[in-house]
Amino acid sequence: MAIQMGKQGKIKIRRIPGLDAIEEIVGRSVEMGRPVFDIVGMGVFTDIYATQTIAGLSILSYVSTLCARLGAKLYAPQASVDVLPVAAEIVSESYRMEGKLEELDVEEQLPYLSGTQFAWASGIIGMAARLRPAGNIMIGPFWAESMMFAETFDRIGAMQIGGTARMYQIPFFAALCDYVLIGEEMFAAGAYVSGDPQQIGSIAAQDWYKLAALALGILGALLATAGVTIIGDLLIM
Amino acid sequence: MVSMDPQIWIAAFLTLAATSYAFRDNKAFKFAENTFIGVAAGHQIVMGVKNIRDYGWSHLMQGEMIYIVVFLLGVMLYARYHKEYYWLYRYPIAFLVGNGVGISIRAGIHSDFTLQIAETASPLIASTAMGSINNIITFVGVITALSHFIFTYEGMHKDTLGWGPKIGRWMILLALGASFGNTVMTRFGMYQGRVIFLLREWLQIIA
Amino acid sequence: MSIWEKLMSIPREVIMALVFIAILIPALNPLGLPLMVGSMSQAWYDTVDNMPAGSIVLFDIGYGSGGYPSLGPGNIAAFHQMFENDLRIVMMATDLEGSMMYPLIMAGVKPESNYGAVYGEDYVFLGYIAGTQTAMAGVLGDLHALASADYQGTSLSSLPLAAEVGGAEDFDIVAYMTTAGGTAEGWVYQAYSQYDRPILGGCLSMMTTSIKPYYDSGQMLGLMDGIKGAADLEFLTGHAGDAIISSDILSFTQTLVLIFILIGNVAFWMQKGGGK
Amino acid sequence: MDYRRDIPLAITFLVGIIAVLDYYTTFESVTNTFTVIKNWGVVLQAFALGLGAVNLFRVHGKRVSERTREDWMFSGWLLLMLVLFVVVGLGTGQYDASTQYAWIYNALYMPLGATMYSSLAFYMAYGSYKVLRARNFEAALLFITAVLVIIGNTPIFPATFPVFFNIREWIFGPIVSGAYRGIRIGVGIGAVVLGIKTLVGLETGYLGRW
Repeated sequence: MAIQMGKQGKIKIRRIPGLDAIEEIVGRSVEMGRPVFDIVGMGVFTDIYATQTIAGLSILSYVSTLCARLGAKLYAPQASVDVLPVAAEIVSESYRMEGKLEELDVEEQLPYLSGTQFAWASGIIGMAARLRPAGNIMIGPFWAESMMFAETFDRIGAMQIGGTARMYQIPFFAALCDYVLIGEEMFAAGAYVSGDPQQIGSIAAQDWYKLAALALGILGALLATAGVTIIGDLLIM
Repeated sequence: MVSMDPQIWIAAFLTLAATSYAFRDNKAFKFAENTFIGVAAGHQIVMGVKNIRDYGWSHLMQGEMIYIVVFLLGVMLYARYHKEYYWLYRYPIAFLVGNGVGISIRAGIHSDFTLQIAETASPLIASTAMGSINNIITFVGVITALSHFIFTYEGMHKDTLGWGPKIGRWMILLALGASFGNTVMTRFGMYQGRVIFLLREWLQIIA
Repeated sequence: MSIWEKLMSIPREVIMALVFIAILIPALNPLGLPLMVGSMSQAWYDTVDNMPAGSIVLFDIGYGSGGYPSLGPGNIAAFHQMFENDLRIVMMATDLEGSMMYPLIMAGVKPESNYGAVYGEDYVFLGYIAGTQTAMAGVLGDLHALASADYQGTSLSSLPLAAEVGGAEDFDIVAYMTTAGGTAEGWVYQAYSQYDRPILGGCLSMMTTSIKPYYDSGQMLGLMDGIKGAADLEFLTGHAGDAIISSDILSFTQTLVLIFILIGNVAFWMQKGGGK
Repeated sequence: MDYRRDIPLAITFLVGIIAVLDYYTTFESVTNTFTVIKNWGVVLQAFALGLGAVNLFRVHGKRVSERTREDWMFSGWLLLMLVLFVVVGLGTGQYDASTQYAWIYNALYMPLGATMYSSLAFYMAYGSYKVLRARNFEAALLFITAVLVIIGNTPIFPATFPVFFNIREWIFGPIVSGAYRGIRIGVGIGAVVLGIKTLVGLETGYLGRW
């Protein structure tokens, strides 16, 4: 039902602050004449983190459009053989839409590094040390390598945005990046950028549940404080 | 007196090789990582075959012929790599996803939603003053953190109501700090086990 | 280069070497510091202590080599307490390597010699069952419809404890130790939400914050918070083991981390604040 | 009706609905059907365990046959280790319960599994030194609780100043419980909405490429 409303454009997602930070990063890298990295993580389409990879790819299309328009050099190293063709197609589409397709060299800018975690991590660290990017955007599913990336890019002086919904890695991005998309903010950013009614619709559906949770929580607590625990008992039943 | 057991020596070498990545990526680490990937995949096959025998083949032996269908679906998983008939692997995957999703969301609504709200809907004033303060802070934490994740309701982010998501982001960041602190302990708590192995089993210089 | 810049750029190898030394010193001569027991560990201990003798526990060894250094000692301490209280334990593994952890844990507990426990009567091990939540629902739903033998192939009907257990209603409590978030949530969904069984959970301390909402809402009666919780339980059960040794190592290494954080921040602010 | 797409989606829907009905209703027929589905699910998951190895044989097998990359020997070694575990595991007929298998597991898999991730402790120390800074207000919030929890987790401090123990316990009380309950509700709802979309066929990423 929410997705129908999404299709009719009745739903608008509020501006996610993280997206302003992305524009700032791309702008900064154009001024400094240094490249921008956009890493969507090691996820694949068939694992339970598929939605995080999809949100990361929506952000990749937004970032590649900005890079094409402002003339920043984008690098998006890949770790999964199924995600690579999709990412290459997204980036090429953005550059084509901006009429800059000839500036894009998919082979060099979207290299496949490795499917294994630590080989992937050292591949990225090697690339970053060599290319010395001014900005780094990491939105997607990340594991223990998140700490290594954030530390390496900070040492190079890159401005960083981190965004993941994997609960155990959020603290690293929050501690080590200049801006962090916490958990679901990443899905909202992906939906906002992609404009896909289905994604927007499901964000709206989730919001209705949360609003219900807020209302019941507040009402329940106030009533319970006054001794009436009807709401709590109903929910436990 | 250093251990003479070859098993301990192999394990000690691999422990040091796997640690070397922290200093710099090197050949010994590449050797350790590739060993790890191969061994893990081999173990998956051994446990997979054992499970197929214990929970599939045993039923067939007891005459439950319906299990032939399961074995067929199982083999179809490997059609994924076939040029033309790769779509066959979608039947078993569809079964697994339907089972996996159904089994988790049915209880998720209860454990992650209704019970969590029921806990929030509990009295704020407790017997002790400190208890009341803690209840209020917890209550504010839940409500503001939740409001931070409301994306489509514009009003939530305007003027007075706007304080909700802002405070929510602060509370979340405070909680993330606690998680960061605990992760430091996790990593050290795990690596110390390897040092004790090196000192006790390998070099045998501690009890 | 100002003093602050020097302080901010200590080479990586020096830091790593200092950390290694900070682990070696306490490992070579432990300090034996007093331990302050956390409330969640105390709750685990009290829950098991109050269970009547002969109660049946379903215990999931939901971790492997990656979790053994910090969850192994906690698992050993938990089994010591359960066998001491004459509880009967049906063990299973939802982690692929769980069945390889079983012999290491049993070597640490030695139930036969320490508590006169008999395999088949006091404890049984079903081995690894694939599918995580599917395996949980399978065992809790109808054990004998799923499995017919234990991990060494002995038929369940010949093991009195296994024959006695049919499904969730026969288990007085469900306990697990895991490194996987999916397993920790899985048991709350399948054991508490579906069959209303009380739960005790042990996880890595990095997971504690995200599992705690289940403890707060009463869906879990006890939570072992990684190596710290293991040390608490070793202390409470009086069976000192590797976890207590680790607390001395944690004292040294984490003090070093705090010093690094201090240096990093002081140098950062002094350099930024005009120390240039 | 495209049998390549609609039948799999129908299977997902049917199996998912039976799982949900098994939870909310107590009809004998539903429970029995779902017991069969669960038991089949275990066997199917066991079959899926081999997919990883097939993928490795394809990727690393090609590298060994082509020998173009200078690290092809590592790929050869990887496949050799894989075959070693399969041969020893299946050869004895006792699978993981045999002493030979336990020997190679404790010699190879155990040290690597236990060290690979825990060696991140070094990175943790270096990262805390280099990057954990109270650089702005938001980072300062996270910084305060991180430092207080680390102090609380370092046994030497609570042992000498018990106040640090109480601070840590208090942080894990209202601060963690409140925010993480909010996050847990959000994550829980996200999973449920995604689950419903998957069951009704709106989310089909799991079916892979067309």
